[in-house]
Amino acid sequence: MEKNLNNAREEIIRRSGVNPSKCMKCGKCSGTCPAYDEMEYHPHQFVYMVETGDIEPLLKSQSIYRCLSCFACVDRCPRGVEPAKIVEAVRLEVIRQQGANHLKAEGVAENLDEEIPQQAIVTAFRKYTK
Amino acid sequence: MQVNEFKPKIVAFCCNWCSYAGADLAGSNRLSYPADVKIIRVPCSCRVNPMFILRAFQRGADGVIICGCHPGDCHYTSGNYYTRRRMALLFSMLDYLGIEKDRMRLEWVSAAEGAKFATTMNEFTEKIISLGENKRLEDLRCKK
Amino acid sequence: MQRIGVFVCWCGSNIAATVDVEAVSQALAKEPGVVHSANYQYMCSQAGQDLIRAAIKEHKLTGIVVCSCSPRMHEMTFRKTAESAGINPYMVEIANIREQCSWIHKDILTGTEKAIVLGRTAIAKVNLNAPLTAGESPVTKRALVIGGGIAGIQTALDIADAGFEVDIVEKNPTIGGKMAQLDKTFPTLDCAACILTPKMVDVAQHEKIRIFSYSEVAAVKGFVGNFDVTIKKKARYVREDVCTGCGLCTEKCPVKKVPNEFNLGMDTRRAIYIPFAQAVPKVATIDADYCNMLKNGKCGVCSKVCTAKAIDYEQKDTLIEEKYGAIVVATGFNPISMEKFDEYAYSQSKDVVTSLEFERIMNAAGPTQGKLVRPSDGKHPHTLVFVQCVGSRCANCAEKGKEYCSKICCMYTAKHAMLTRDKYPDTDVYVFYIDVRTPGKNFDEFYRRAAEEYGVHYVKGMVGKVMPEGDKLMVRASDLIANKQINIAADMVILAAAIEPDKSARSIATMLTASMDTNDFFTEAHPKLRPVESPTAGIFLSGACQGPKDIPETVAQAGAAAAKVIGLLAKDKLKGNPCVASSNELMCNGCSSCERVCPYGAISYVDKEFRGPNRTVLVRRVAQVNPAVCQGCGACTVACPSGAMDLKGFATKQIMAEVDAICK
Amino acid sequence: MKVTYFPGCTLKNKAKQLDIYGHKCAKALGVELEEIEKWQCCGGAFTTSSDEIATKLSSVRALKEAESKNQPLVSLCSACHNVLKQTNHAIQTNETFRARVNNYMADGEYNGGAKVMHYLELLRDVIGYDAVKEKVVNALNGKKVACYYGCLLLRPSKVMQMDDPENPQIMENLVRALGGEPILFPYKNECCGAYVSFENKDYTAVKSGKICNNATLNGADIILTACPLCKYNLEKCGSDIPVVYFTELLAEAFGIKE
Repeated sequence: MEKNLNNAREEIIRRSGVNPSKCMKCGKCSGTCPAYDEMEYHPHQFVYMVETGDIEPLLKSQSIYRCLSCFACVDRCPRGVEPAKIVEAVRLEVIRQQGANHLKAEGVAENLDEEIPQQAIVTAFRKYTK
Repeated sequence: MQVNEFKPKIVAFCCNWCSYAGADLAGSNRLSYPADVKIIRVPCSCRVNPMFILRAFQRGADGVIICGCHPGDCHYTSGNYYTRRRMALLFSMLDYLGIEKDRMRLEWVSAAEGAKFATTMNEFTEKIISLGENKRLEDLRCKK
Repeated sequence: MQRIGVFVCWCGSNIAATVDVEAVSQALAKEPGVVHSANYQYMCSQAGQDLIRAAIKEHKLTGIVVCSCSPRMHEMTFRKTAESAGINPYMVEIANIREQCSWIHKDILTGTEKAIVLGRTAIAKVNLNAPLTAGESPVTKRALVIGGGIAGIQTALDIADAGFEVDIVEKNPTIGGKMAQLDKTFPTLDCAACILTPKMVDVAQHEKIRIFSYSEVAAVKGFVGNFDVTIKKKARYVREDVCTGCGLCTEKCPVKKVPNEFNLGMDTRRAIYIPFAQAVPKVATIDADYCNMLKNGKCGVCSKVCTAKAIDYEQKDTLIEEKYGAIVVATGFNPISMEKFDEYAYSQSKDVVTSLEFERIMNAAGPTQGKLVRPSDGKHPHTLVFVQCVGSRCANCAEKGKEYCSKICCMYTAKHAMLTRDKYPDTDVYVFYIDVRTPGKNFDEFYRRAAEEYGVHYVKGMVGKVMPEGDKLMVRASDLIANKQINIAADMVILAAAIEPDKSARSIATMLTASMDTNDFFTEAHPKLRPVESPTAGIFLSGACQGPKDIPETVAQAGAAAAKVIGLLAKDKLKGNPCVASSNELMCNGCSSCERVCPYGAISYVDKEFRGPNRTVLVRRVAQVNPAVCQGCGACTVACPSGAMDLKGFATKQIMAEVDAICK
Repeated sequence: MKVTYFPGCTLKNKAKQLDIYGHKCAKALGVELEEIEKWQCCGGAFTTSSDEIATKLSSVRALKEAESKNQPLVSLCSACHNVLKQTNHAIQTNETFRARVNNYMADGEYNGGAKVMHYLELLRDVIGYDAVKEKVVNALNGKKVACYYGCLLLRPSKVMQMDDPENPQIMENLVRALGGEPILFPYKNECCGAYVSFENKDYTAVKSGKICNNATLNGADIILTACPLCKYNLEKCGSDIPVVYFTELLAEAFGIKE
């Protein structure tokens, strides 16, 4: 198990292209994140927990579906760490597992209303399913 | 027994401010290294012309080592950076000249690193002994 | 052919125990050029030196090899010995048979063998030695200080007090620099003006100091001890020698809406102005960009009201030529532009200010007479948010900020927060920090006082965004200790902007051939041991032009730079190091390779006439080394493709001979 | 002049006004939007992961077509523009990605030669706001407009390079050219809640609510946007401030709005 999680850490770092040790722990990402209140783990924690290899709680957390991919943290980080890319890499680690899609096709109909743009549906699927 | 008696000729270029002082410190601390290493004092490692190194090989040296101040510590602010770049180029040429790359080495030794100087010289000499005698570039006309 | 004497030292048993000194001296006696070889117990002793002197006389020696301890130990000693016996001191070479032989080898056979090789090598070199004489150059006993802030002021005063003449060149109409704009100074909270203005007056009244205000350095030529500097004195359209500084013109001038740079544009001044009450020199200056008379010839009010008849609309820029022995750079710093940091809404709200602007707001002589009010509506702010590290420690964003720590922000922010709470106890003050860095005497105590006694809320975390909403500034930030995102409805936000070297520094560095780092800070000759000297001889560094500094550090460095200058100016003549590069003009092809690698700017090119075939004259561009500036590193000798450049004392031939001797 | 045009799926369905007026206004300005014949959905989001290849191929095909016609690739939808631009940037800067993508390209390689341009950039940089101003017949008469950019047009700013990511002015200057008055709007680059509205509308209503609230507080009459999803979220948050596409406002000023 431990070995797998270690693999997960390397995989997340490789996939995201982010070097978490560049983080100087200033917290600007979390100070700017619009989804902060809805997240159990916040952007700076994602970076720190990946850096220290504490991946499991992230994989189990709903936080990975709350990130809006707004890239405010990526743009404002003074050290160029790009936390949003870490969040996305963790999410992919989860949804790429067998049967782990966050959105199921059967559930789509109930979420639709008259005006919802197609863009919302395709983006949600791209973000939440493999 | 014959093999053991191989006494390599090793030329060491040391900059006056860091590495030569480092070599002195090794001596003051009685840290021994092979007598095969002979030091030439230069003001700065950037005074070492690649030509000197080739000349040494041509005249039968088995190894050449250049020691300078650590990057950023050069007495002349940037001399060792020049050395680093020049030697990188020379390294890439040695194979072409028929000299094993390992016969040449560039090392940063500060005035406080007597121990490092001695270990470096021990290692380097061992390396050269394992490579054996250098024959490739010797000008045969110089031999009697 | 040289007549070489070899002297092998026993150094008591230090050498003699592992080296057969007798065998060495006998072996070396057979080397080419050697006419005398001897050994003695202690060569460095008086008796040993006498032995050398006697041998020089007796055998008419021209060169000497001493096989002894490290040249770093006694090279100087033996050079002096040789000189006293009438031969050139640079005809002496040392073979290091102690540190690099007897002390590291245990076997007497090995030691002796190696000592012979080392001696042979030194002999090979001496055979090619040539007498060298250190060049001498006179020293102009006057110093130039570029920049009239606290760094320049302190340096100038210290040099002048030692009895040397000093000129200060200041680009603004007054000296005083950034410190004149400050309110209080940490950690003692004494008022900046109270401690600075007396120094400014001292400068003005010092008989050895001249101030060129509203002036710039236009050109620098020459070298250590002998700089020729051209100073451009910009037209201020007021005769400095006549103006009494009464200030009447600055009250009557009809152009009222000129942004006042001294208050960072937060209020206005007239087109003719004196920057502030204690300005030195206290002389009016006309801003040509705004003056109606200079723009279209319609006005002349200042000229009419001036009883001293000091106004001169016809004044032109003038160039002054002056000679100096030393130059001190004290060009200082500026806060960076906040334009690219609009997540903090600096350009969207007047109530978002930089710390320097806040300094002016808190200053009794500032735009609000020292009353803390919001720039937007003049109301008293209740909630203030200080943001640290705006643009400092900013990697990967070179277009925005700076990678280094600006050093002074933690302390001045603590000061601002403390003063705010002290004067206005009804305020809530938040400081957002990444780290609080307070390494200085009484610094951490000061910061802790701000937090503990004055109730400043220090929050570990960064502000992410500031959003003006109605008359509030909504501040969103993270509190990393509480692991919370917090939102504060603030009345004012104060940004601790990173500092950068003054923009003028780069062109000055180019003129001086002084080196700079990638951030445009001047580099020091040695980061630890020569912190106030530039690698270029005769150029010294004072204050924040070398790196971020607070006032105590600046003053200390200014004094240190002055001491170095005094040490230089106290000499009548400068004796150079004779081991310098020199170029063989007949071989030089004028390629500039050497010029590019020289860290000291010692190489220049001249067009020189050479005799060609058939009585023709050829003009060729050739390198010339200034021996007073060259430090003898030898970088150029290797860069030279034609082999024209060589280093005296370490010539290519000499080193080749050493190589050959070792490989024999 | 002709440009290659990538409409995207929403513009053919729920965001028809954005598309229709985009065409009309371009025509009025002498530009023809040449729609890619067989365009495919851009996917709505650019996955930053380095090992995502297949999901980006539709964008690469569109880019390749624009390159072959030697025209800029223009889109109106913020999401399409973002995906196209990021894909193009990845092709240009990431060799591994480029090689892996080209393994899938049956009819020839694509190496990043296309220029991706948003309609707003076309107006600002190619046509010019002076030319836009000339076509105005119904000036907006000082209408107070909150220009809302959201995230996709601006970030990541190192790739998008449209404008200052923290205080962009490209829409503001357009509004000025049309005779309107852009308001101070610090929420202009705050996220509306994006695709999360698909499964959690309460959450996005809070995000969008703050944006509408700030626009109203700062005196805006309308909010201007380029993104169908932003428009949807802002309209669903419970605020009654009108949200319109910038092409609608353009058409209104040009007097060609129906």
